[in-house]
Amino acid sequence: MNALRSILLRREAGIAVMIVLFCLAVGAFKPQFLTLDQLRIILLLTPLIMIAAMGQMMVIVARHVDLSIGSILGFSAMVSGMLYRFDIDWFGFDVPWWTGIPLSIAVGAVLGLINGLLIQLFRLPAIIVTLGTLSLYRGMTFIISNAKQIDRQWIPSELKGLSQTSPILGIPWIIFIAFGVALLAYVFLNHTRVGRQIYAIGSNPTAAPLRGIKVTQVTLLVFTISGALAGLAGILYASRWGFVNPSNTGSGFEFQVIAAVVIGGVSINGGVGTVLGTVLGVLLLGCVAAALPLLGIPGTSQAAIYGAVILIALVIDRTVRRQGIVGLRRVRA
Amino acid sequence: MSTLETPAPTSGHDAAPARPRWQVVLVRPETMTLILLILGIFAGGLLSPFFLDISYILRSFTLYSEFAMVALVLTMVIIAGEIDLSPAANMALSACIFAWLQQAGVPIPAAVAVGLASGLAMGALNAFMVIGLQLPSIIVTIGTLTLYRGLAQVIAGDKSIRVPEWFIGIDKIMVAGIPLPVVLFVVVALVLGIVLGGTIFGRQIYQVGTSEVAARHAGIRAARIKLVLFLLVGLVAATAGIMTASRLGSVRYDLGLGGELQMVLMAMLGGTYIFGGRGTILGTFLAAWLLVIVSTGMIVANVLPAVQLVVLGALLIVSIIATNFIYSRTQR
Amino acid sequence: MLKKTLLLGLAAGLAFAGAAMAQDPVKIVYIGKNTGNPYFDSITGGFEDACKAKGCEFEFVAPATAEATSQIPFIEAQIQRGVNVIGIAPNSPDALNQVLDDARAKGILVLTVNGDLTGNESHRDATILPVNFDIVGRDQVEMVGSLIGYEGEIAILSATTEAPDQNKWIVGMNETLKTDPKYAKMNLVATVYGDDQPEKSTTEMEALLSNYPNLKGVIAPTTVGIAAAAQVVQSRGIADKVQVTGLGLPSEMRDFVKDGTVKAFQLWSPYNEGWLAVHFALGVLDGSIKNEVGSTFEVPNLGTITINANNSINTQAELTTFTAENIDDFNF
Amino acid sequence: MAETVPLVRARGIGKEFAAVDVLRDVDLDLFPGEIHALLGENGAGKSTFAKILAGVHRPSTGTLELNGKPVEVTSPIVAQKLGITLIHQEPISFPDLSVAENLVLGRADERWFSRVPWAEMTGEARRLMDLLGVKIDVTRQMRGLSIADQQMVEIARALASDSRLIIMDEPTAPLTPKEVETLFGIARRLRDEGRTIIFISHRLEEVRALCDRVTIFRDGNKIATDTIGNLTDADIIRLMIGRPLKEYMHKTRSQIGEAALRVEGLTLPGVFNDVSFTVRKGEIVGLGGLVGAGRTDVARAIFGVAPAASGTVEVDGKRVTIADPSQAIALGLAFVPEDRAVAGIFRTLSVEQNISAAVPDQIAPSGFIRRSVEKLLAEDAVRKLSIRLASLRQPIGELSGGNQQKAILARWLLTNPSVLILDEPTRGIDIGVKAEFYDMIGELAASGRAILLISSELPELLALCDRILVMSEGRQTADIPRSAATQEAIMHAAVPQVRGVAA
Repeated sequence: MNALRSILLRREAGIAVMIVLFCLAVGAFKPQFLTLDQLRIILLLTPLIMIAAMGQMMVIVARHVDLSIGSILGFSAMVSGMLYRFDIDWFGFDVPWWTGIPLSIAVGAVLGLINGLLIQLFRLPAIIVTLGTLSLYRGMTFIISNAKQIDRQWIPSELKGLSQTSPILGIPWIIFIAFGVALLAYVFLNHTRVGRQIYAIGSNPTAAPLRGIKVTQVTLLVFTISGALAGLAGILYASRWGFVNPSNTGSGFEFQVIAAVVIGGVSINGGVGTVLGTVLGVLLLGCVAAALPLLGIPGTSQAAIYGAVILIALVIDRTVRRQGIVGLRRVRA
Repeated sequence: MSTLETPAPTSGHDAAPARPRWQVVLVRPETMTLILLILGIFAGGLLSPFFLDISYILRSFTLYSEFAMVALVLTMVIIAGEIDLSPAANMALSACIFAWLQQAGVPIPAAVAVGLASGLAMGALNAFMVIGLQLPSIIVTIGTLTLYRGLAQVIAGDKSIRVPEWFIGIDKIMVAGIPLPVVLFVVVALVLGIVLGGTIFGRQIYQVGTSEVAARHAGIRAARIKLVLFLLVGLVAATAGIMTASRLGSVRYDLGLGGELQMVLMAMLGGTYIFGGRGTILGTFLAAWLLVIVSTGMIVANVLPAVQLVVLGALLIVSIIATNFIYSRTQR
Repeated sequence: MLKKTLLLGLAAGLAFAGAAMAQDPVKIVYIGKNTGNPYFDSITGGFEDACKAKGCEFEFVAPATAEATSQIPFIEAQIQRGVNVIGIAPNSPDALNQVLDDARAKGILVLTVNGDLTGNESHRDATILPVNFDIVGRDQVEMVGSLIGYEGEIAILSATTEAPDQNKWIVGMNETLKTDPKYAKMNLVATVYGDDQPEKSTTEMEALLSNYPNLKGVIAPTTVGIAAAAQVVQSRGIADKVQVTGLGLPSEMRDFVKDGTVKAFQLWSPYNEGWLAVHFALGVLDGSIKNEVGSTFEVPNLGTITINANNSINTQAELTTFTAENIDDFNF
Repeated sequence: MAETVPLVRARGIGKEFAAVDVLRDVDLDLFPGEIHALLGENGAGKSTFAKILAGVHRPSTGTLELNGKPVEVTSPIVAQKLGITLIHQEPISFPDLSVAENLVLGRADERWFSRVPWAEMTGEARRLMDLLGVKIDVTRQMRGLSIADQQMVEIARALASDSRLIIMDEPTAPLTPKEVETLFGIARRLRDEGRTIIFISHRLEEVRALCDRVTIFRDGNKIATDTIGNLTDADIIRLMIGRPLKEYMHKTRSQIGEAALRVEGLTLPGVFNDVSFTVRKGEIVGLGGLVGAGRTDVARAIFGVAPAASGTVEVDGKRVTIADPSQAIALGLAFVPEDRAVAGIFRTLSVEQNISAAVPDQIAPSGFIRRSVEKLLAEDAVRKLSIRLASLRQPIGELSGGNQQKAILARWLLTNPSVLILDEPTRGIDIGVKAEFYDMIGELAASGRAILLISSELPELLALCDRILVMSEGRQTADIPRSAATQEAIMHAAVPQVRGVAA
């Protein structure tokens, strides 16, 4: 009885209930929303957001925020795309198609690390630093690509295949990758020491160094992971959409990801948030995105709905926790 | 700090020596802004022979004058220890409401009034979430920025709404050879400069931003001050939105898209301290000109717009690092 | 010291500019919708080659984003640079009116290239479009009809609800379907909008397939839309059931055509738009071409060109159709 | 004991904070297998010394040796590696993590990517809790745990990390007698195992019951170290206070008039309960009690910072509702808060601005600030309170603590208050300036103002106050007239009655 109650009281249960109610409501108007086919559509909408949301979640749990992930996604996808485009001949050795994956992850990690270094070395607020690097990285994407798009024809078909071919059950690889990342994030956050230290830092930043936690290093790690995951999302963007555009790729992505994370019950006050909640938040967002065109709601209302959902999630977070206020000023310590 | 002085044998020092007057006046972020501004003018002149033309610079400034006006108020919000990322979206929504109403036949003055009122209402929503619900303003206004622009899109769709011919062209009205939006910006800067520097309201903004707890204990109504500031940002943003409508002759939901970065950049470049309590209208005033000089200098030299993105992003980061450094050195 | 160097440099720059102005070749600038848009690479190629052949100066500039107002500072800058011809692919049919008027008042020839100021034609001198847009709708219907055997449900996946060219074509499609008995058995079930974003276009396409299980054909008269639609069809493996066609770039569609996902699609030569624009502009400037409705002129490789109503000029009479046979002949 | 090598040898340890010396030239040896008490008034330097040992603060001067080897305790991590654990006065915890995690987090042997052994961790946490004899579900979140339970977790953590030197900074304050007893039992056992324990407490009885040796601090200096048996209570108190009480007496006896502030049944559930008292004009009423007894909360409630849920407040005989400090100020109340750095000063703003902060109407009757008026007011205040500064324009953060506090007092005097609430007004202030404050407080009362003085320093209360109220655990436990006031009487009322002293 108590166990059941404690499960029901968790944030994740609330989101799950919201997803079910939402799907049933949409299904009442459009029965085809409740089909397996639709599930496939929803799942295919979410992998990039889910992967980046895992990184963003860690950042927010550590009481920071990363607004630059959309630009990191764009930049690392562009670097990999250029690798394919010019198909550099390494002494007669063909560049295998998968090279872009580790390359993109590494590039993303470096950009994330730069964010972390700026934040930690100069004691700056993450929000402003990443607002700056959002612009900076996007500009760099234009510069390295000479403002040219990487067309579909350059992207290796094996890479594009990740979003289409399936190892099992007709579910494309990309979805397995996304859930694999979520699983790794779960293990990392719940079963490694440093994972728990991230929660500790977010939970009480002033106490963390007193307890021997290397706040600087852990924060750098968190931003590096966030960047690396944005990089992974970048190469998967190329896989999913078959092109990399210096202007469109990843633009506005950060808002979707932050929305998903906040809806998933990750507290902006730090220290609170679960992988399960974030996954559910991503799925809820995916359901909404898939349902709008089905219901014939014009795409122009989508942004307003996202905005409203973020605000409502904030208010819920506030009412659930009713704890101290951590504004910008508290983070400064 | 004062370790160089001989340690007093029994009691501590009563006070550190005062800084020399020239230091107080010169070693401050605004000086950095001014120097950058002068360098920017020279660099612009070097980049392109077409740059050094005062009427061109003034005309270019009209393109940024709406953002610059809002940035002045935003400066006060940041000094008070909060932030508002939603005014650019607010500009779009209030302009859309205004344009939509006048298109539906509402007389222009009434439509303007409703547009301004909607700006106030948006400021009030921000204020409610931040002050009433005690949520961090940075996240709240990221949410409202998405919401406001989304609502603008709901109202206007993807189409642009025309405004009547006679309403068009605020930037073509010249006051002593200077475009009206620039004049308005200067006037707003003067007024806000006086308010921030000379009135008790301005003084209390600094005090709230320095320490809200201490301000409350001193009987300063921090919540009320922040409410006024959020409302003021809303009102000025709506004004800026309607000014933009007059300049462009039409309104679309993407009006002022990305303007929040420019506004924050102006405040930061002007030496406003991101954690509150420090900053001046003069700094933001200079920074607005700096930004216009840098942007138009690059555009007129046909520099790749990507370079501009890089320069803007780098400027933002460098300016907060420099500001923090100057403050940490000069004020203990 | 630094200042002195700067001043010297400044003086040198001004002197250089003065010298350069003495005997100017014609300066042409083309302002694209945004940077990083592959479509414009091709147009720019036409401009460049023509300018090389005719001995004029050409530059391509574009803002980083395609929002309505982002081109304004670029137009201002070109006016300031004193260019002779501005070619522009407008991001907004009306937000640019004022600044384009300024340009024309300075004697600059303003051409819209690949997109027009629909409803505001008086604010430009002429427009250069690839084909007569009135025929696009008809041709597209014929194309999808031929693919599905002139029978069954079809849908349109467009860009944004208010894209003027798109809407003109959609009107054309609707009229053709209604009036021409050849298409009587074809039933247009839906028109949806993917906002030229791959994600949104994809969800709209998926929703079309869910909502209309008997769908036979989809017309996507937008490069982003057709690629997204093709990809949905490809990943579902239903290329034999649903025919995707529309307007697309060979470079983006090559794979889909080769694997049979898309049998045929159409477009025109963006390159010729640039090529034509330069020849037309130089002719108008030296007086050899009269910019009047009905007058004609010769352009190398394109033959005789006529100026149509509204000072509209087309580079080709019919759309080019791309299929598996000919797609490798095109390099854009 | 003297022939063994000391575990810790401290030589010439000193510490300076913001231009104030809080610790000077302390030499101390701590031996294995002893429980060593640090005694002293608040601000005497004992906590600072403990924090230096634990790596929280770096000493400004002096050296430390551990087992005869010189060491630099540069951070809490280093301290932990060296086997030194500090149990903080106010428990430090990670509220979103489980109790078990809080116990093991930050152990020196942690590797980043090593697995978290949840099962072992929980098992060990349970074992430690059993050892302490407390019932806490170790898998629950820290958030919502009572202070006493959090304290127990802290103690358990020190035990878990197997430290050679355990510093307990007033650990017993929130514990029940049973818990205190358990703690002492454990402490003795740890001592018998050869560990060293530093025990900081105000309670002489506890020190006597537990400790082997005692070191007494006063005003940042080490005064004496001796075996506990060699000192009587009177000796210890004399060493702690260091000077005859008479020195504090305020000279001017004032005329006590009618009631200026009357509080009736003030209650804020969970914080304080049914508090009633009256402060008359010209009267200094002390409010004593242990830290956390609810004294500051009562003051904050009266002043409207965090209003009470029920109860009435009368000012000058009129019943008033105060929901915001600005209303309190309008009614003639003034409040010098306890936490000067956070709630008092505007650190980066000028001294002038800090002084004039509460009187906007005086310096800007029209809304525009009259700089000349402001300057005059500030100069006047600086002269009257003899605030020592370099310039009125310098940031107040550059002033010493005592002068900052004077500026805050000056701020309130400008409002010409009829009721002054002073919360620990002399905390962290040099001794010389303290005396000036006592004189000022006396003069203020003499000029007919009602003063409510909250203080943890018993001599201060005894010397200054006409009456002393005492609070304990949120309730008012005593109202002692000056004639009957003694340290013992105050302490008796301040310590919760149900609690005995562990033997």
